[in-house]
Amino acid sequence: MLELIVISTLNGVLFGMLLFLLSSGLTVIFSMMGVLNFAHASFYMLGAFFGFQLTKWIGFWPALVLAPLLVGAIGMAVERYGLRNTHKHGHVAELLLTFGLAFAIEEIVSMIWGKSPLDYRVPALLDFPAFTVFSTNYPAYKIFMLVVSVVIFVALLLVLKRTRVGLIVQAALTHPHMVGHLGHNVGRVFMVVFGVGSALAGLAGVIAGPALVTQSDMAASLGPILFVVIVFGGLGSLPGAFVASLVIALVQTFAVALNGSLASAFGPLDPSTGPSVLSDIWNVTIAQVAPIVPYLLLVIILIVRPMGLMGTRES
Amino acid sequence: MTAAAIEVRAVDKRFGNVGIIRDLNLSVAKGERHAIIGPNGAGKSTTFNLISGHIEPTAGEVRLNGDVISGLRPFEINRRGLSRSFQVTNVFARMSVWENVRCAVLWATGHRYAFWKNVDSLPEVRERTAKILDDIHLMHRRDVPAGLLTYAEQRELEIGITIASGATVVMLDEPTAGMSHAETDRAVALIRRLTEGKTLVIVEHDMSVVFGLADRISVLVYGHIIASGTPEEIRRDPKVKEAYLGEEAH
Amino acid sequence: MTTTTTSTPKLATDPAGDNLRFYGVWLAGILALVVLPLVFSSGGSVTSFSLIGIAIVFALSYNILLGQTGLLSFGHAVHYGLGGFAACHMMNAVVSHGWPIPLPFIPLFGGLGGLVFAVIIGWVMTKRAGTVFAMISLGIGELVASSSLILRSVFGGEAGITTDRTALPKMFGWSFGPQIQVYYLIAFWLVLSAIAMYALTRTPLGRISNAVRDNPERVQFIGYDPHVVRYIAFCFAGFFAGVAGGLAAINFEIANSAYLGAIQSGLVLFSTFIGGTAYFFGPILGAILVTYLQLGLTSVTSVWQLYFGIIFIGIVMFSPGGIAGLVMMHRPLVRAGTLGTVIPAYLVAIVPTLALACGVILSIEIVARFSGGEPINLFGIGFKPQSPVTWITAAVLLVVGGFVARLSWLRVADAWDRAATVARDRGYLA
Amino acid sequence: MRKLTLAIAVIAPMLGHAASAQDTLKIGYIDPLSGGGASVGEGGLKTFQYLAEELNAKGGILGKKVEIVPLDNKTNPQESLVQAQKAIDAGVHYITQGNGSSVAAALSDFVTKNNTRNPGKEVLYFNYAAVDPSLTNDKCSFWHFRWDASSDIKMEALTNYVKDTPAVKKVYLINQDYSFGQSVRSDARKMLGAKRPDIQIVGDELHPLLKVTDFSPYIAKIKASGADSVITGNWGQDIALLLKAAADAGLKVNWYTYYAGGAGGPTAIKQTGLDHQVFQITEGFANSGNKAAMDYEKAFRAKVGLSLWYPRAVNEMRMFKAAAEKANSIDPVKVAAALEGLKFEVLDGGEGTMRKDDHQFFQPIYISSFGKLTESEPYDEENTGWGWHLVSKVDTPQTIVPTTCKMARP
Repeated sequence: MLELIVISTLNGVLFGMLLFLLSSGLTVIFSMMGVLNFAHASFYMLGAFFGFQLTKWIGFWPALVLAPLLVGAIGMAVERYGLRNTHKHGHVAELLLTFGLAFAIEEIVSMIWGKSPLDYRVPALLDFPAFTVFSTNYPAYKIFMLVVSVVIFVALLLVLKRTRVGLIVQAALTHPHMVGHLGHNVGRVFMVVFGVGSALAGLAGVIAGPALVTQSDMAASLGPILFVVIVFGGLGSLPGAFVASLVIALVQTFAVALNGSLASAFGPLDPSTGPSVLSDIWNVTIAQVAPIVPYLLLVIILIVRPMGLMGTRES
Repeated sequence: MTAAAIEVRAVDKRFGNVGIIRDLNLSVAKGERHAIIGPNGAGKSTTFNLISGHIEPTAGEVRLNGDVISGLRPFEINRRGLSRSFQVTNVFARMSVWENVRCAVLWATGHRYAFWKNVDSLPEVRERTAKILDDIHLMHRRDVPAGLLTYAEQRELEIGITIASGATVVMLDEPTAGMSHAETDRAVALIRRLTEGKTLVIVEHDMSVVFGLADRISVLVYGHIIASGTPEEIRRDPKVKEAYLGEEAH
Repeated sequence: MTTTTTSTPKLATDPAGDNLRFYGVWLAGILALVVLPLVFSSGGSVTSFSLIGIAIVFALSYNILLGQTGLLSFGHAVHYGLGGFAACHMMNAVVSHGWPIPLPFIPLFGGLGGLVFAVIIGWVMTKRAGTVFAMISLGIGELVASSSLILRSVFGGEAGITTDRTALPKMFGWSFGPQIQVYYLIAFWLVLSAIAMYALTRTPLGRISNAVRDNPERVQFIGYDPHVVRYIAFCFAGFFAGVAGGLAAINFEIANSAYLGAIQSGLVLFSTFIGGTAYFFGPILGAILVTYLQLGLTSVTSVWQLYFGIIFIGIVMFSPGGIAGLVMMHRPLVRAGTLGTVIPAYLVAIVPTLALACGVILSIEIVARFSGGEPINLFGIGFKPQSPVTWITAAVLLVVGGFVARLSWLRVADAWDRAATVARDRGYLA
Repeated sequence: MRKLTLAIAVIAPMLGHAASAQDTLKIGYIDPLSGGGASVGEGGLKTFQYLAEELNAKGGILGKKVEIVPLDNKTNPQESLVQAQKAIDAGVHYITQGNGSSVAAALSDFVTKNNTRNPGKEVLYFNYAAVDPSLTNDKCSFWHFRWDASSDIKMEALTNYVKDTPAVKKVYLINQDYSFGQSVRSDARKMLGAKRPDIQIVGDELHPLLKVTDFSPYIAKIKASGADSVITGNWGQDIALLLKAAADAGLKVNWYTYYAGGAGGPTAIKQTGLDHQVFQITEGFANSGNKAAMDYEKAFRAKVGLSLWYPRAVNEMRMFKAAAEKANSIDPVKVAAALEGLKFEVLDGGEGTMRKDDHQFFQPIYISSFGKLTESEPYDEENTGWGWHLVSKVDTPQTIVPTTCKMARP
């Protein structure tokens, strides 16, 4: 049991940090621009595919730097030539633009790299078990992922607290309407923020690619969870996104690890009742419902506390 | 003795630690035209928001015709016969002028959320809407989307929407702001005519409007009413002179 | 949004002519529905028409939310799917209990399925509009879709619930086995639902929904609770989505979790938005186009999703009013009689634009088929994706077409301005 | 020109297809050609196109050219029905499909209804890969034929192998949470219990279908259970990720799988370095040792550039030809009658038979393991250098399972 708890915690924290890496970019973009970027997970996917391709050509470490930059550049282009022109039509139009973009990116990626999972490997340097807990190896690459996520998290906080752009972003987090009136080159700030947000997603893609699957549906499978994270944490709240990432990742990991069901807790139903909704619910294990738990959390929090866990604004 | 149309008693409003409104007391009698004046940032719009239910007071209470309305939602207050306009034009931009006014008529004529009636074949709604459009001189623009009206026209529409429900208490927030002299004169005449027999509360910067229109005036400075009285009394009040007229008399 | 109101502008027209035209359009539509399968009588067309009919009902129901009330939902398929399941269960129950309910009444139960869920979940969901509503709808959508796989006794797991439409009591001697009979059933419900939904826009509730869409804050100061307005609108949308789901269940004789899923929700959003949300007929155009593309494009290219994405992005960026918005933009010009001055500019612009479009298509297909290792494209003729000739053609079409298209569209804009000025002078344009 | 064809192709569905030419025999291939399942669907399509060419080179079926009509169903049952209807409207009388038991169930039901409602316009449905047992049991149809071994047949074969493998002592079951995964799980419990009551089932897991991105928590559970063998029906990314996570955690067990050989599977196994620890149950494989099959594999790989995932597709097409010739007709009703009970020498050697009771094909089943190859095993998979190695062959009689099918015949 202890073994399971330790391993699950490690796995949960790891997944949580990855989620945070993605949701931080999304949160900053949202608070600055009011745009929920549906294509954010697509940028993550682009990061993984660029990472794969560049690793093939120039090796993993240069790719780790270059791929996110590329993704960031694409993000900036999207902001400059897409979102900026759509802005006048309102947030719904902007949201729909990114929605269409997500569609297009997925298809472009599968056009170029195919639809099967790619052979994107962990770099040889990190391909060894870092330590062993309860006779289970913990791969070094996962530790590496953890470290990168934490470093980015700390760096992000420092940038936000200590630099001018950071101050503007901070201001945007709390007083979104003020920033526009302060005479900054709002356009350029938006572009940079969008670029940085995308680059963060790209970085997450590069490092998550070898550990998870690099496949053209990876964006679609992760996207909805990201929205859950940032809405759950509170739209526009970085600490909220951080907490929500960890909570959701841990809840999901632990849900998987548990075997319990109502049947195991209260004994099986009378078999004569036959199959019904009740028996479905009675016999389903926590592990089986693990994937819907985040959505359940989302709906509950929006009902109970519509501004999210640590949010200050409603929308 | 009948209750005052609006009675504000010891209302405080704080945002965080900042007190915007402090111990506000205001009484507007039925049928009275009451103007609230004061320097920028004195809390005039906040006062409007407090009375109309847009925001809730931190302390104190507001009464409408004797009933407590503080804590009620804006639409509940509206249904009790209080209607207000906005300082920033606040119309239904994508709908036509006709639709704008008609929407404001619907609740008062009892059609509420009806989804079984054809809105075009409700004679009393049509007549009332037409009358208001005539009153605000926008009949010739009835099919134009409200967002495409000129500024002055939008301000007139704003007044039209506000009075459309037939509310007995009408609150207008700077109805002539940004208008030319000619437009202002027209608007004042319009307001005078449309609020005949109703209680009117108006926030205004233009002193000629205020002193021409109001029966009574309250002066609001830093969230507190420093004086209340007839135009003549206000004109003579030394506190007002010092705080307000002294500096920016028109 | 440039062109706006849902009410018809009445400048300088006589009401009697308007009425005539109004009923004329509806009658023409109904007539078309009756005649279409007689003209295009092949099985394939009748199947396509049936699907389009279902998609139209679904898209119109979605527009009650998006276009009428301003609610962006990412989970509208939940009601569609639950309607489908309700209809399937009802059909099976009718058969097993021998109830005297013939098939044409089944979509009503589909609608009730969608409605019941909307009534239950709607009050909480519609508390807020905007992003919060969009996110809750996304969450609810995922939740219901995933739950449908767990609650097997109701949803039949991933295989779904099957049914047999011919087993129900007959009506007019129709067994509803042949597709053409199903088509007429769908057409009947399409007309019924379209009239009902159109009528809804002409009621006090419909108009207040528009007001809530435009300015929910102001609505509170004319006596309405925007929450209640959104809730009622949401329930109506749920009901008609359920009707569409019920029709789909009749058409396919199966309901499964795919009905409820994100893809279905995305499709209806696509259809409605591409068609145009500001006009009642917008979603109809969108549903026809999208269903049609879906049926047609998928057999032509494997990357149909990309074309969808591009069309969608194009509409969002260049014509947020959708196709209906584009069409209605010309209405004042037609009335002012100045459309003729714009047409030549359009005709000039259309050539390079088509060239550009071809360049885009060609480039996409080169990439799509090149990396796939396909030696030739599916249609044999013309371009080999690996040949430099193809690449050059694509590049030329893209660059030259793009450049000339840009110039010619600037000319169109000029011509437009002139025509619009005239129209304004004549009083047909505000 | 191409634009023109594109335009025509777009307009075509509206106009409907003219009746097809009399000299071609069209087979509608309904499988995912876009979206998530497309890589598998495209592999199948290439296989069938290769087989059609092969048949045509030898004069087709009864002198008619065989043409494969690709129809994209996006792995969606509803869409499959649209495509099937489209195919039928275009004059197709034979459809084949494989991916997704939910699609198969919908199609079988659809075809059955279509055939009762449109007598004289019958359609046959050849199933080459959907393995849900219910298709040949409670949901069986006269118009459906299955060439793949259903999941209970595979489990029968596997448990017959395990019966003689004493090293298997503690088994962990992990499967996808849907009807196929559940049938693997319940069959495994039932058959192991009957044949090897001494085996302990130390874990029985259902996980969400294609939604898990990190299997480490599951691996932790398997490890904690002390299992020596894992039986899984997982396919697609669910098997690749499962094995990846196992290798990361250093889990040493034997994996008995249904679909480790599917697209991406071999790559994942090679990546993890699980040399000859991953087993699969198939009706044939590249290094089966049968000369004819291995030659066939060589020609197939040279032409298509893929390994032959579906030896059963070869059986399907060849048996189709045999049945048509036996009936001397391509009328679906007659072909169906001819297929019933037809005995046939399968590609990898040995006799198979299409059981009349439920239209399930029975054939020899192989258990093979993936790893480094010997001299006599020339074929690797997905350029990994590793390939499948024969572990055991289970002959047809040992694969027979009972059926509950009560078939309604026309």
